[in-house]
Amino acid sequence: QKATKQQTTDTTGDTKEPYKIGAVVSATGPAGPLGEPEKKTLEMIVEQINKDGGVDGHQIELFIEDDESNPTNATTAVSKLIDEKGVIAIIGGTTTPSTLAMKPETAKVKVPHIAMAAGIKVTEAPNEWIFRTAQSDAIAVQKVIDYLSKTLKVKKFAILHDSNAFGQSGATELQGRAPGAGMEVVGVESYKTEDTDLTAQLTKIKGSGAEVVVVWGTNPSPAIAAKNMKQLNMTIPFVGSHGIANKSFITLAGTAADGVVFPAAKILVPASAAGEQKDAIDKFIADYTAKYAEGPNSFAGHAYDAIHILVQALEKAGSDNEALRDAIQETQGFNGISGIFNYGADDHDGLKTSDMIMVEIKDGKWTEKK
Amino acid sequence: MQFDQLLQFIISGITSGSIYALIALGFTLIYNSTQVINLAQGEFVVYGGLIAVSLYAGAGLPLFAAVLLSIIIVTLIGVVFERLAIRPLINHSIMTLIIVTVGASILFKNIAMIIWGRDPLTIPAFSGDDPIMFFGASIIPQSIWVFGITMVTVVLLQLFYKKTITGKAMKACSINQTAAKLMGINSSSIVLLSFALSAAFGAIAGVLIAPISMVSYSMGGFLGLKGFAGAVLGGLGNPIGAVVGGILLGILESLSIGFIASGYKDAVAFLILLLVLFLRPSGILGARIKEKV
Amino acid sequence: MPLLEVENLRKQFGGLMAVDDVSFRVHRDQIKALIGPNGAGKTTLFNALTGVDKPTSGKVLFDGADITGKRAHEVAEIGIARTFQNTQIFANMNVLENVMVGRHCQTKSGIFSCMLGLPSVRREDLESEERAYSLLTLVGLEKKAKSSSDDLPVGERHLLEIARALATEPKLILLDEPAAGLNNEETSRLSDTIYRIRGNGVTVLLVEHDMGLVMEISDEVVVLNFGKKIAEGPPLLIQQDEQVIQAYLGQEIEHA
Amino acid sequence: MLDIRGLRASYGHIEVLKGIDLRVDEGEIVTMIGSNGAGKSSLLKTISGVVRASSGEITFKGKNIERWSCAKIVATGMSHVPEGRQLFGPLTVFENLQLGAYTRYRRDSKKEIDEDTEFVFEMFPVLKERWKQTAGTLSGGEQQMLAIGRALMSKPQLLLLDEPSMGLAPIIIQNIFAILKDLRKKGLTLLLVEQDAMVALSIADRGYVLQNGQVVMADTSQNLLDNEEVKAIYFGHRKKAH
Amino acid sequence: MTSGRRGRLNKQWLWVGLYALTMAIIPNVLANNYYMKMLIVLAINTIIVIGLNLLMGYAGQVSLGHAAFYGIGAYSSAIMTTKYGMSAWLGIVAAILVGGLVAYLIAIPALRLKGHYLAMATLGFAEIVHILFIELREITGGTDGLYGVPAPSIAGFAFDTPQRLYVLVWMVLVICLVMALNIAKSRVGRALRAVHGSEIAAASMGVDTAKYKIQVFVLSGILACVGGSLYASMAGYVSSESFTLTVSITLVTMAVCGGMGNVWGAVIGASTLTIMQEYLKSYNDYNLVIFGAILILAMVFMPQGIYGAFSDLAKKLKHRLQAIPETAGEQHAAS
Ligand SMILES: Nc1ncnc2c1ncn2[C@@H]1O[C@H](COP(=O)(O)OP(=O)(O)OP(=O)(O)O)[C@@H](O)[C@H]1O
Ligand SMILES: Nc1ncnc2c1ncn2[C@@H]1O[C@H](COP(=O)(O)OP(=O)(O)OP(=O)(O)O)[C@@H](O)[C@H]1O
Ligand SMILES: [Mg+2]
Ligand SMILES: [Mg+2]
Repeated sequence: QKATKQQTTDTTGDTKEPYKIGAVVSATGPAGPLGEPEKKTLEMIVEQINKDGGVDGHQIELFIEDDESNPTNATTAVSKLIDEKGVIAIIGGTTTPSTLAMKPETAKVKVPHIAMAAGIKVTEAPNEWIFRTAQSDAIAVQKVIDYLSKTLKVKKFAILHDSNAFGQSGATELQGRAPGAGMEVVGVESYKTEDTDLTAQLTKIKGSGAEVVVVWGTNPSPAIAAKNMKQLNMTIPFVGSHGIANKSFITLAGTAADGVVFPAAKILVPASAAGEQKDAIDKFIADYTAKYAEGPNSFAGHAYDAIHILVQALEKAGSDNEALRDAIQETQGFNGISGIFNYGADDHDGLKTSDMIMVEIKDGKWTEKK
Repeated sequence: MQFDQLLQFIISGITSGSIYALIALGFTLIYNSTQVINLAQGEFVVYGGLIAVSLYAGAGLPLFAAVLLSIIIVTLIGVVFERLAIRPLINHSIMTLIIVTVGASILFKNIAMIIWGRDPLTIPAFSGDDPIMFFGASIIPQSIWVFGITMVTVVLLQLFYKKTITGKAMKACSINQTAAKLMGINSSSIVLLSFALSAAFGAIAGVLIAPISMVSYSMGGFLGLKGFAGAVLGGLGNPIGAVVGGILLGILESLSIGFIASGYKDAVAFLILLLVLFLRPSGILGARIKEKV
Repeated sequence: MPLLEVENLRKQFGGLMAVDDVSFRVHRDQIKALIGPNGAGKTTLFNALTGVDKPTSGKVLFDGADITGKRAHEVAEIGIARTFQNTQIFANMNVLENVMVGRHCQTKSGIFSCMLGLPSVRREDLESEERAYSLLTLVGLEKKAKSSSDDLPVGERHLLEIARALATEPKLILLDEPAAGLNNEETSRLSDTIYRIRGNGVTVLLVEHDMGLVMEISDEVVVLNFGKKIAEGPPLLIQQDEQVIQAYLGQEIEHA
Repeated sequence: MLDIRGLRASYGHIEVLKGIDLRVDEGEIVTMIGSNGAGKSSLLKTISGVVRASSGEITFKGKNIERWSCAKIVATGMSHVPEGRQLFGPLTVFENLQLGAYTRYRRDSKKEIDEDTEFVFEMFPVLKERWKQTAGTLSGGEQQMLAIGRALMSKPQLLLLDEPSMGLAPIIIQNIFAILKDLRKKGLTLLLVEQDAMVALSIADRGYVLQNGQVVMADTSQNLLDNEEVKAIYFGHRKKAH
Repeated sequence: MTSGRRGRLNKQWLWVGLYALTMAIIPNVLANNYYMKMLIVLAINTIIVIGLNLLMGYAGQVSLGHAAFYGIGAYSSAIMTTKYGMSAWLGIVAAILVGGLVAYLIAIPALRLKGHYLAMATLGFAEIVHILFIELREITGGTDGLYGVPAPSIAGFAFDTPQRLYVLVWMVLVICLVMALNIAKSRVGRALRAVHGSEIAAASMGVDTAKYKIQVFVLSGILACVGGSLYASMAGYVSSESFTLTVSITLVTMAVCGGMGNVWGAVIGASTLTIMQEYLKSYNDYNLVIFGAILILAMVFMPQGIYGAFSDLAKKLKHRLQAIPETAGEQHAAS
């Protein structure tokens, strides 16, 4: 924050007023592993843009608030950003509950809002002011459903999901879409993010006649599940969620990670992307790795897409809130990390199932599963 | 329900239950010298695991050396914590001390986040990952380590309290500091000892579960909660109670996954805990203290 | 009708019969003493009478009504107050407030009227305060009214407990070793106080090891030993009772 | 054995000991009398290290102990039967006695400690009967016996007794004073505080009169017993029976 | 002596007036939504901690489960308004009724427990409630929570901006404060403290200990529910994540840090910690490290809480001021 303040004083001369942008992420708390790369990405991209002369000569002043994965904090953070800092647009939050808590706030004061959370409700009506860059759970789930019914051709599967928002939303969607694809969900088990052992849930699933187990959650539990399945000698396929699209899963699960398949953004296997999107992904990976000495994950990608879409719209429409909102809504063919975005009046998600791929872990490496 | 399935539920329960039990033992130690519930106990567990990860994966020490050194370091952390934050307040209300441990848990947790980052980490199991079959149910060797060490510790601890004068002196300190002083007990070093041991127990739990459940900076609160619940269920201050309570809690959770619904497993476990408390207000093995008026 | 009738009262702790088939009566305006060796069951008897502990068997009649097994606060409301051998001072209150708690029985304001701070509550409060203050004067603690009760020496704690018990405006007061921690002069002041309490129409049942006090002020004495009643009668006779001397008084008494 | 000079101590900003001078020689029984709140208990607490002295000197067996911890003082051979008994309520009678001997566990053999336990049990047979009962459930008098017995378990050379007769039956008091005299013959030194000035002075060699945190009189017991002023103030208008 | 007591009482109401006035003025100085919201949160925390302090500081009964009542209040309000279309006022009434009933039912068995056992029981209860918030998806919206909670309104005037809502919260706060102060110094307050000091003695003085423990538990539960209900109106959104164990612990921490056994302690504790937590957020990752460290230091240097530390200081100063003329007098007499 200090750094950005200094910029304001530096730019009081003949340059234009800076654009103030606010972001709310879960940099700490249970969603910290998701929010932190988002925060890092936002900082990095804004620095890049400012170095390149900003947006039409306006520097970007970025204010990031950490909601500690708690929606109560998210609501006050939004107010702080809008009312105290005077930001013209909001990015965030990381988790669905936080985002849902922010949604009425931004709508009330009519500030364009780009979310990075996956829950379906995020962009459900009323959604005049909110957009998102994360693949909606609907897309990830559809990807998995397609994989199960078309590639694996199974009839029965079981769900093991985190009891948090991410897991619950995924499980609900899976259950909703299975019958349509001619499949039956024979078991739904949940766990708490911190649980130390999942053999009990898996034992139940083992007895349910499931042909596949779909695990919907973020680290470390899916890794524990993979290990526990090995322990219980369960040989049915393990299909994960995009929540395990990071190196951490492979490290934690070790050999048990082999053969695990999950939906993910193309950033995981850059080769799966093509053309301009591939260039963007490659550059992002290179920049991020250079700056932070570790590779970006798909969550970092959500932040990348959010800030870039916003900047594009700012370039087009300036800072007037109505105009900015319309400009975001008119985003077409934006080559983002998570996919190629085409927003529209009735589509504030902008992505399609084809923006995701199924990834398989082989010998500790990600490969695209065709 | 088939037998092997039921057995697997029980074994799963014992696996997590032994972890809770080991943590509950840490609570017991500090409770028995100060009547304080150390809400930073889970942080000792986390530090045990994380430091072991750093020493093993980072510094490249052999596994057992890393584990041992980690336990020693955490013990020292416990000692420093006691000297700086507990000692000055030892004559004040228990509530004040508990809030100090709340502060410590917040502090420790977030320092861990800065040092080790937000992602969970792990170390290899002590004796491999190949499960052992037992009447159709399977156990991983690491769980046997946890269970075995829990059993050994509880026996040692029980002997310590029953047979040694230091063990009795420790309880004396928690009951009445002035009287303990009048007996010539150096309560300061006794309390220090209890914090050192308790930190060590926490670290042991941490290194033991790092291969099973991974460790991340944020796990302390959850583990502490389960340990506390186990200690209370069994009866505070009683090491055997702590183990009984911890393991029972684990089994209750896993059976409620098996017979009720996994989403409600904690609710069921806590509900039974409440019922037990309402029937036995001092836990399963806790002594009902009555003072004469 | 006697004020208090204890009939075949028993209290058992595990294998120990701490109070064993004890019966006696306390008449109105009497000062009655209950004595006996350590562990004879005196305090246990008090606890059973006042609802602190449930008696194992037997009956307690107060003013003709059966009060066996009533809970402690009900017993207090009926008109029996007590002090404690191991004093139970409310350490988180000052001396005056301690006595004001004793006024609980005699006041009525519930949580709602208190919340609203109704004038009736305030009136009741002031009255309680004045009454409490005058009771402190009775036991000689008025100077310490505003000091912290936690710092009181043992002797004064007993006096405070007497004032607090009197604040409930009891018909019967049970005193458990009130002279403990008092020196001779203070003890003689205590005996004046006890007379005055009786003078106000409060019957007194007293447990005490200070034989000087017991023999001086009591009208009648009951002696317990191993939970059983071994003697009952006027002080002079009790003093000469061979069994009582053997079990309790010892030989020196005769030289005095 | 014990020599106190100019001792001052306070609770917060209330000074309760205002320059006490007091001496106890080896093998003596010395008593302190004074009215409620005179500071007798506070003086004993300051000697045994429970309360810190703000100034002055306490010499015990030739060593300056006013800055020592309780634990060190006990280990040097002093033991204190405190006001209010201060037992370990949830522990058993036997465990309380064991803790009384805490400082001896490293020094003495188990046999010696067992013998002393036996000695205490002989002194108070009730305690032997109740050895497994938790101290908190004992009767008041039994607790007092346990407090005295526990203090003796450390085999002290100097015993500080704060109203040892409190709550005890007359017959037991007679016993205890007989035993204390006995112990004195075996070399135990006693500093005794009793409410009943007469009883206290009758077994003591010398006595101090405390008032308001100061020593106002110091003399042999006989002289104090005969002193009209002491009689008037401390023996009261009424003679106690024992 | 009675006049002295009157004087003290008057002084107390002076403080209440001053506090109410300050809380009324602040919004005029710091007029933006963010500060208003912080003030609302601060006031809500104060309301809850006042109740918690009555329970813990006065009656000596520890609760690690007040986040549950906070949540029950918020959810009751949210469910009544969003699912059944009731007005926000009915939502608040429902919150009080539901919360009071739940508190009553849990208090009966729980308050037979003591100390850490009671703490565990309340904690367990809160965990169960938290799980129900997550699992009863039809009613609570699961982890997505409920949104669209309307603001209360009177005769067409809606408390729908933070500024307006604050007026309502401020009124509730002042009422709660006055009621708590009234209880604290009353017969009931003494009964509660007596229960804390010695249950046996309290009972022997005629205090129905069980009744008072239940009453104060229910009262503190209701205050937390009122807080939750107001919170739902402010945020317009309710989710289980806002009512975790951490929240329970934070509330207890506020009570202890402020100073237990005094209503003003609750006010000070809740205000200080709320402000501090918000202020420290600018330190990002170091935020909670600093917070934890301050918490430890605060306890080490102010073991009786902030209120305790200041009243000690005041006593010392008073003593010193009194000592000066006294010694001067003595010298005079000596000469
Ligand atoms: N809860 C209990 N469990 C077991 N024994 C008990 C319990 N309470 C009391 N006792 C025993 O019952 C006996 C009677 O105790 P009580 O306190 O009534 O004696 P007392 O007559 O008041 O003696 P004192 O004069 O010493 O106060 C004692 O021997 C005591 O050890
Ligand atoms: N912890 C304390 N804090 C403050 N004042 C105290 C404390 N303990 C004792 N006092 C005060 O110190 C003074 C001396 O108390 P002390 O107990 O030494 O008297 P004592 O001579 O032993 O009296 P008693 O004969 O009643 O036992 C008393 O006025 C008492 O109120
Ligand atoms: Mg008794
Ligand atoms: Mg004394």
